[in-house]
Amino acid sequence: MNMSLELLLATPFIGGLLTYIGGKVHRWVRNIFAVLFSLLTLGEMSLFYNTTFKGDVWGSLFGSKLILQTNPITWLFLLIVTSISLLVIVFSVDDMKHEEDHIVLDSYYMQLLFVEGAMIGIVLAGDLITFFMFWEIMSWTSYFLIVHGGKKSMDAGYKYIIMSIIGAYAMFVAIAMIYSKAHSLVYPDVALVLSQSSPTFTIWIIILLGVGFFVKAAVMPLHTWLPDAHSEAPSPVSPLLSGVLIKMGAYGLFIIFYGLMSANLAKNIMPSIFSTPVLLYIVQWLAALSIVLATFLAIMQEDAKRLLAYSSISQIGYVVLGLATGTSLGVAGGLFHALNHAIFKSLLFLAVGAVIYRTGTRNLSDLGGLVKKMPFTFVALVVGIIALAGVPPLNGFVSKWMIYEALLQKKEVFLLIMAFVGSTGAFLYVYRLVHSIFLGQLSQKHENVKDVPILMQIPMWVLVIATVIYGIFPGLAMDVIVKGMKMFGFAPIAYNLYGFPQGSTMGALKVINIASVLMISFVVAWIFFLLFSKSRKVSQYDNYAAGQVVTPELKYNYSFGFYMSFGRVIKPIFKISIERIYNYWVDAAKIFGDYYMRRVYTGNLETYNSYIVIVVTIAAAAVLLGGKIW
Amino acid sequence: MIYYLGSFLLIAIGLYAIIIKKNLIKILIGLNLAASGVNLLIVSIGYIKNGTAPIFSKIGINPSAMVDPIPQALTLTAIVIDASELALAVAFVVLLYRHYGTLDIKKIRSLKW
Amino acid sequence: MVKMILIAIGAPLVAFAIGLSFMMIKRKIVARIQRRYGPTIIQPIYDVLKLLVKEDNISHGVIFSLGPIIAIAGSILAVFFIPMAGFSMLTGSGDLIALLYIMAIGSLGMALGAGDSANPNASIGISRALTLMFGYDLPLVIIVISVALQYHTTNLSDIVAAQANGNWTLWTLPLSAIVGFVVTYGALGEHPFDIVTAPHEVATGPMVEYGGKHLGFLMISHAFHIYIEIALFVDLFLGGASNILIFYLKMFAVFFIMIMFDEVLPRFKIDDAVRFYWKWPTVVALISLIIVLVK
Amino acid sequence: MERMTEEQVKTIANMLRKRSLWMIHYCTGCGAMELPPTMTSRYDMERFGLAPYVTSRQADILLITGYLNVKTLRRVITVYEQMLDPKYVIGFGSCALNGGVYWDSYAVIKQLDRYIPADLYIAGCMPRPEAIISAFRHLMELIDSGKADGYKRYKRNLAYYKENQRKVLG
Amino acid sequence: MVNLANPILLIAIPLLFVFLIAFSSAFSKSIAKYLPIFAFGLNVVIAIMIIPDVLKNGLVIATTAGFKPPIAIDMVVDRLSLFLAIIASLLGFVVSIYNVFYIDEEPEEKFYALFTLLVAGVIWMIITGDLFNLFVAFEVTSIAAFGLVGFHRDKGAVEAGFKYLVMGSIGGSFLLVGVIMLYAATGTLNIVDIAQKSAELTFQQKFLAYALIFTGLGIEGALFPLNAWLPDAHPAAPSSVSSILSGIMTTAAIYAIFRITNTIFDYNQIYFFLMFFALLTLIFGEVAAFFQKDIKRMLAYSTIGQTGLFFFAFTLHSTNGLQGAFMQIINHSLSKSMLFLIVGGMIMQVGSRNIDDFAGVGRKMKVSAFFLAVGMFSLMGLPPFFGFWSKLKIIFAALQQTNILMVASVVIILLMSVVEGAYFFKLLQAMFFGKPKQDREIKEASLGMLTAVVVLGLILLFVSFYPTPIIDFTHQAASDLMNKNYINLALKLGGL
Repeated sequence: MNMSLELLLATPFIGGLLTYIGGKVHRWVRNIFAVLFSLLTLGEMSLFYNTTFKGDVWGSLFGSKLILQTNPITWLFLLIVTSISLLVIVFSVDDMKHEEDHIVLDSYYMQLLFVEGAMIGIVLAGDLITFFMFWEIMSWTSYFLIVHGGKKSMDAGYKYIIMSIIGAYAMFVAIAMIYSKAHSLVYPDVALVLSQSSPTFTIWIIILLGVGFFVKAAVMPLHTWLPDAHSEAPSPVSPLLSGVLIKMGAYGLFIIFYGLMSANLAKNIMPSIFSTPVLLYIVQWLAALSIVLATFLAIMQEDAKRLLAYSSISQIGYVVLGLATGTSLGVAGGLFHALNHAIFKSLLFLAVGAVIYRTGTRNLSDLGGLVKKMPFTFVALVVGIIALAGVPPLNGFVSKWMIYEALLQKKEVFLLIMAFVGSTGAFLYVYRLVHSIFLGQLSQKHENVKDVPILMQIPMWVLVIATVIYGIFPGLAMDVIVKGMKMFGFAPIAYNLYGFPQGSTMGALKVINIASVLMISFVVAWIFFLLFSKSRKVSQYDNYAAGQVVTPELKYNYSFGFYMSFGRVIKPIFKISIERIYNYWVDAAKIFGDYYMRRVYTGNLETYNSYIVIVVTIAAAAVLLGGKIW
Repeated sequence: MIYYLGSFLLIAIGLYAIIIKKNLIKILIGLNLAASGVNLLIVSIGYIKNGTAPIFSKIGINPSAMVDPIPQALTLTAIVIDASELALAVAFVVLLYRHYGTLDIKKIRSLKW
Repeated sequence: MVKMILIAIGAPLVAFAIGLSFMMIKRKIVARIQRRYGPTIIQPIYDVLKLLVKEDNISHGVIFSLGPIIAIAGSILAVFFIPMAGFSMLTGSGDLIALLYIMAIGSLGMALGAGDSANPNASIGISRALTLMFGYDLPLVIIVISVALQYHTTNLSDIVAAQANGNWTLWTLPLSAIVGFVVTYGALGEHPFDIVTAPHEVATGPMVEYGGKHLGFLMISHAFHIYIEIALFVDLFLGGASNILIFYLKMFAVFFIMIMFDEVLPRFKIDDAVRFYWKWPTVVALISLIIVLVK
Repeated sequence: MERMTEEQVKTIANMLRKRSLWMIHYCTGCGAMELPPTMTSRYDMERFGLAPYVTSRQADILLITGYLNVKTLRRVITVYEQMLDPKYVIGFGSCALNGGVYWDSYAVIKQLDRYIPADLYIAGCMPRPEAIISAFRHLMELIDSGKADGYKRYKRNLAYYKENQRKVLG
Repeated sequence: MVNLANPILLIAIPLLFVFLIAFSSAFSKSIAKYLPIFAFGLNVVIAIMIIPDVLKNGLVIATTAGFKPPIAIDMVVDRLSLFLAIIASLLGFVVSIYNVFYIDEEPEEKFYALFTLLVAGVIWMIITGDLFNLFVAFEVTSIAAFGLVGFHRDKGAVEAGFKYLVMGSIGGSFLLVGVIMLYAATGTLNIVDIAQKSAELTFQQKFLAYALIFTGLGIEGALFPLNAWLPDAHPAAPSSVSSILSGIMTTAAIYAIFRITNTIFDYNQIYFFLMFFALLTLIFGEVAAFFQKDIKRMLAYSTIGQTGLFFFAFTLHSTNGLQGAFMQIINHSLSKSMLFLIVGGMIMQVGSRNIDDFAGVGRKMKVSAFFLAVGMFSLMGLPPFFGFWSKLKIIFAALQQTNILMVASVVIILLMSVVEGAYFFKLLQAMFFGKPKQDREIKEASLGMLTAVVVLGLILLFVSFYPTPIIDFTHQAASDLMNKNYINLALKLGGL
């Protein structure tokens, strides 16, 4: 059993290599290998349900042990990683068929498995070096997944990798600082050292590590890579990025907040606001700002994947907001939302990917009316958006409910208001998505569109079912979460299979009631509806246009600038663009580097010679002055 | 002492030529002047006033009155190196003139930044 | 058990009846304000039934037909959440927070259906409806939070119970109550927030392609909607009621005052409506919230 | 639940229809000028359950208010066909009856009945509100007795109407 | 039986082959091609044979001409110089193979002679235990390098060669003056001996010499601002030569600074002073590299940056820092030489050095591009490549001294790593995902050139995935240097 953690970690990497080699044989060998190995990983992962290993040494470096560990929380994240990866790989088989270049596809599957492996490594890591190593591997392997040709994707990938590197190096400094103090980077040792070191040191560590995680989790001031990267990545990669990769940032935050420095410790070294340590409170505010601003941005998008990307920023805001509350309910809500967001956002990205696969465009105003052509995809997307908007009885609601209750209990009302507003805003953009793609007028070029092949449907169905199940039976996930959180010193929260009884919260939740009543009333209304005379189906061109005859040539559809009037309301907010600020500074740095730094190499030999003489003179002068110059 | 002064003067003149002069040939002259200065310096380190050649040809020569032989050996080596360098440099100058049609160092700066 | 089932069947019917009665009253009162005689009091019933028995119905697709059904289903679900004269079915199933979302199910369902009609007027109408919803949701959330904090629970029945003996939230948190009153206008799409269905601009907006039984269903769901919004206001601020008559009277009072204002107001442009909601009601609600926090 | 005969259902339905007549607010000509007084406080047609509605899907009555020129005819036909059964048409004023002052105009439809089935005509140029209300009352009676069957006629004689429409519209 | 594990052979064999090459051209031109391979093949074998001795004693001393040091010139090999010598020989060997397929310009035999001389000079510089010998080796290397830089004899090559020559000569003169001053003060040229005798010297006596030696070596070692020749010379030279120049020659000069500083001028304050040089070198190198359009020039600037990085690690003056520096040297030598070799092959195919023309090359030259990516990742310090371990070590070492200066330096280093990542990823992106220009048919590089690349690449991958021996070895080497085992052992083993 002890070896199996390493096996679990190694499986995707070995699988990736084998897949690549298999691609040389035949494309089906490659596809089957890819699916098999991700399935194998999922299987191995499922063995660890409810198990805990506290340290499985797999090597050592510079006198620090490298450790793999697992507990229910890591299991939760492993579940996200492995299951979504599997579904993505299954989805890719058909979706990536159009790519002619074999080697590109071979390496595509290899990279997919590598990213999966790297993320497993991050989650399993029991020390910071392992963590950081796999973190970096994840960054650059996912970079190759994002970039796939074309100017835009190259720019997006470039931005992604540069920001990832910056974030990673911020973590690096923190890790090195810890190492210089502790000489060991195993989590318990680090926690011990942090508990004994000065507050300033600890705060610096949190800030530096936090920057790294914020970049990956795309929390607001560091989010600018995400919309580009997620929208430009190939459609099967976007769910992996959005559903899983940014969750690694959330996992990292969880680890530093509650693994490396327990909440009590944080309270001791920092002043508290609303019984939250001030740093966590700031994190909460950043998360809340992410929620609101990203929601506003998502509302104004014209590109389906970009819209979803911004909504990812907003949803990850909920995860971080929940994680940073510090109460059992909030943290559990955050973790649960991480799982839920992985499920429904992957579902949405896959559905949009399916649409792109059939129509070749992701511009919302070019689409419309596809519900008649792609009903299955429509159902998947609708389930996804309902979950995303947090409407009961699907899973997004439960986790949001938990976060709201936690915030309400702590009386952090302003954050709660922002979270709520973001959620209402979600109605706007999710409706925009489903309306512009599936509802409205079917354009003539999409007359012959069919629903996607079965291999692409299967992942969507799995996710739809998961969305419903986790929505109605939140207890399934809470089993894992509560058990895991007990290890991190959280008080257990009362829950049952269907929700939360009154007592631990200010209210109570029983999703099955909502679901069943909704179902019953729906059926009753439907039967009532059927009692009356049957409706006759009319074509979309037989439509009210004040008596005007609608012809197919006329684009009789309202899709571009759907929320233009709302845009006028929030225009003042967009005058400040974080990206523009970054660009300004980068440009300034570039100009400085270009005109003031590299121009020392003038190409003029005399200048070069005088440099030499100057150095000699200064050095000699320094020596003759008795070394007083320094 | 005069040797030291002379050698440093030579080096200084050489460096001056290297830094200030525009003509490639003058720069080379400067280089060589500096090298000569260095050689003079080396030799003068081993120099002893009224010293003898460091050869034990005859018995009864006071070793302490001998000129230190090592600097001389060093000088020889250095001279060889300088000479080869100069030869190479002159070859470069010829080629440069062919390519650029000028010997002005200010104009030979196609590689920069 | 029998009682449970009776309630389950009865509550929506009662809610519908109340909502419909308000629709009737409204038309009459409006007519009187405009110095008209007005239709017969049961005119809305005629309208709904006439629509339901139309011989011919058109549909633009399954989703188009499902829209009104989801609207009604969502409304019925919401009815169960709101304590009606002392009893409520779904206490402890999510409470206020869930209710805020459940209230949106109906409009989302209708939005889906309207979107499927492939009519730009409908799309514009929905765009406005959702924008307006976003607008009034901010003050609504704030007042809901204030009330929840005031009584330290999100359970609506508990909130109602805490207001017993005339200790209404209206007296303790008058600012919130005012905001809640203003929010109800938006939630019901009354003047001045009726730009969503503005007939002369977007041809009744989302309902543009709906006729016959679909439209009848939408009218039914509107009746529910009126009930839900006003009942929520009554439960939150007027202490609910222990018997149905008092409940009805309280609701009637609220509704009556609403119509009185309603009919003399012009119409907001949609962005102005949002700006309005995010300005004064939000500020006032925040003040009220801070008062609760400080208390 | 007792089974009602089809006849009974029809009777009840007609009774309901009569009490709730929604007219489409579609003004083809100058006759529409007389509708505002009819609607507003002085005559208040809401008394009879009559209300103006916007779209063709919602309305029961189509008013051809005044002259109907060829261009408008196309729209009128679309609107009429989009309306849900049962639906009624009222010709409004002398222009709708026989062309009125435009009797020799090449661009005006002289006989509405050839293109869409009118249930009722109101004479006058223009008809006064009293006349309009009287016409509505009359239509209600027709509906009640099941005689307002323009929509059925249209279905039955679709070929005839289409032929006529095609001749004018080309 | 002659003991073959003699460090002198490391120099003697290549020097012998230089003559052989020069003469062989009289008979057959094609022999000259293959002679360097034999030379450095032998060298590698000998270097490997020395390993056990060095591991056993920590130091191997070889003397010439039958005298004992300090009178005689001696070659001193400890762990540090051994591994540098191995790398140098190895690179010489691999690049020689590459040369056979790469060089197609007359006069070939002269090229091979100079090339062999260059590597021989580098090895000489690494293993010599005598200051004047160091100067001679320095000059031998320089002259060979001047010639090789100008080898193409086109406009850029000549200009670069001339500039390099002038600056190199000045550097040589300064070095010589410095050496002579030390000699004048101590009367000996043996490094260990000087270290012994310099204890009683005054500060000025000692460090005036040091300033001159440092400047001289710094010119060759590409320390800012003495490195202006480098970005001209590396691109102008044939790629195989750039590979040696960048991979081991600058490193050898830096090694000399390490050695002299650590052995003779071991003052704490001096490291402080050097650190500024290191950081400036790092900053200016990386920043300038970011703006380059010429791929080789970019790599050349990147070399400056990397030099700054490991020189910084050296100036930390701790075992960990030194270990990091040595690891980074290994990383840099292997990766950067490999990069230059690959880029050389690519330039042959593309026909241009402009980065924009490299768009889409990665899809055509798959093996080359793969190893290019590996090398770049290693240089950037991305795991699981070797550069990650070395960067990890350097940062850990830097932050062991927790003062604000160190944190600032670490921030600078990491910022510059970001810049490095920026330009490397820009290139990689263009190469793998850019739209290729259609005007030229691009094929994979020839098999022989690939062999060289693959050998280096596999070595790099091997040390990446199995870094433990290197880590242990460098740790030993670093602690040797820190504990002055060089002097102690040399005294013990009769190095004097």
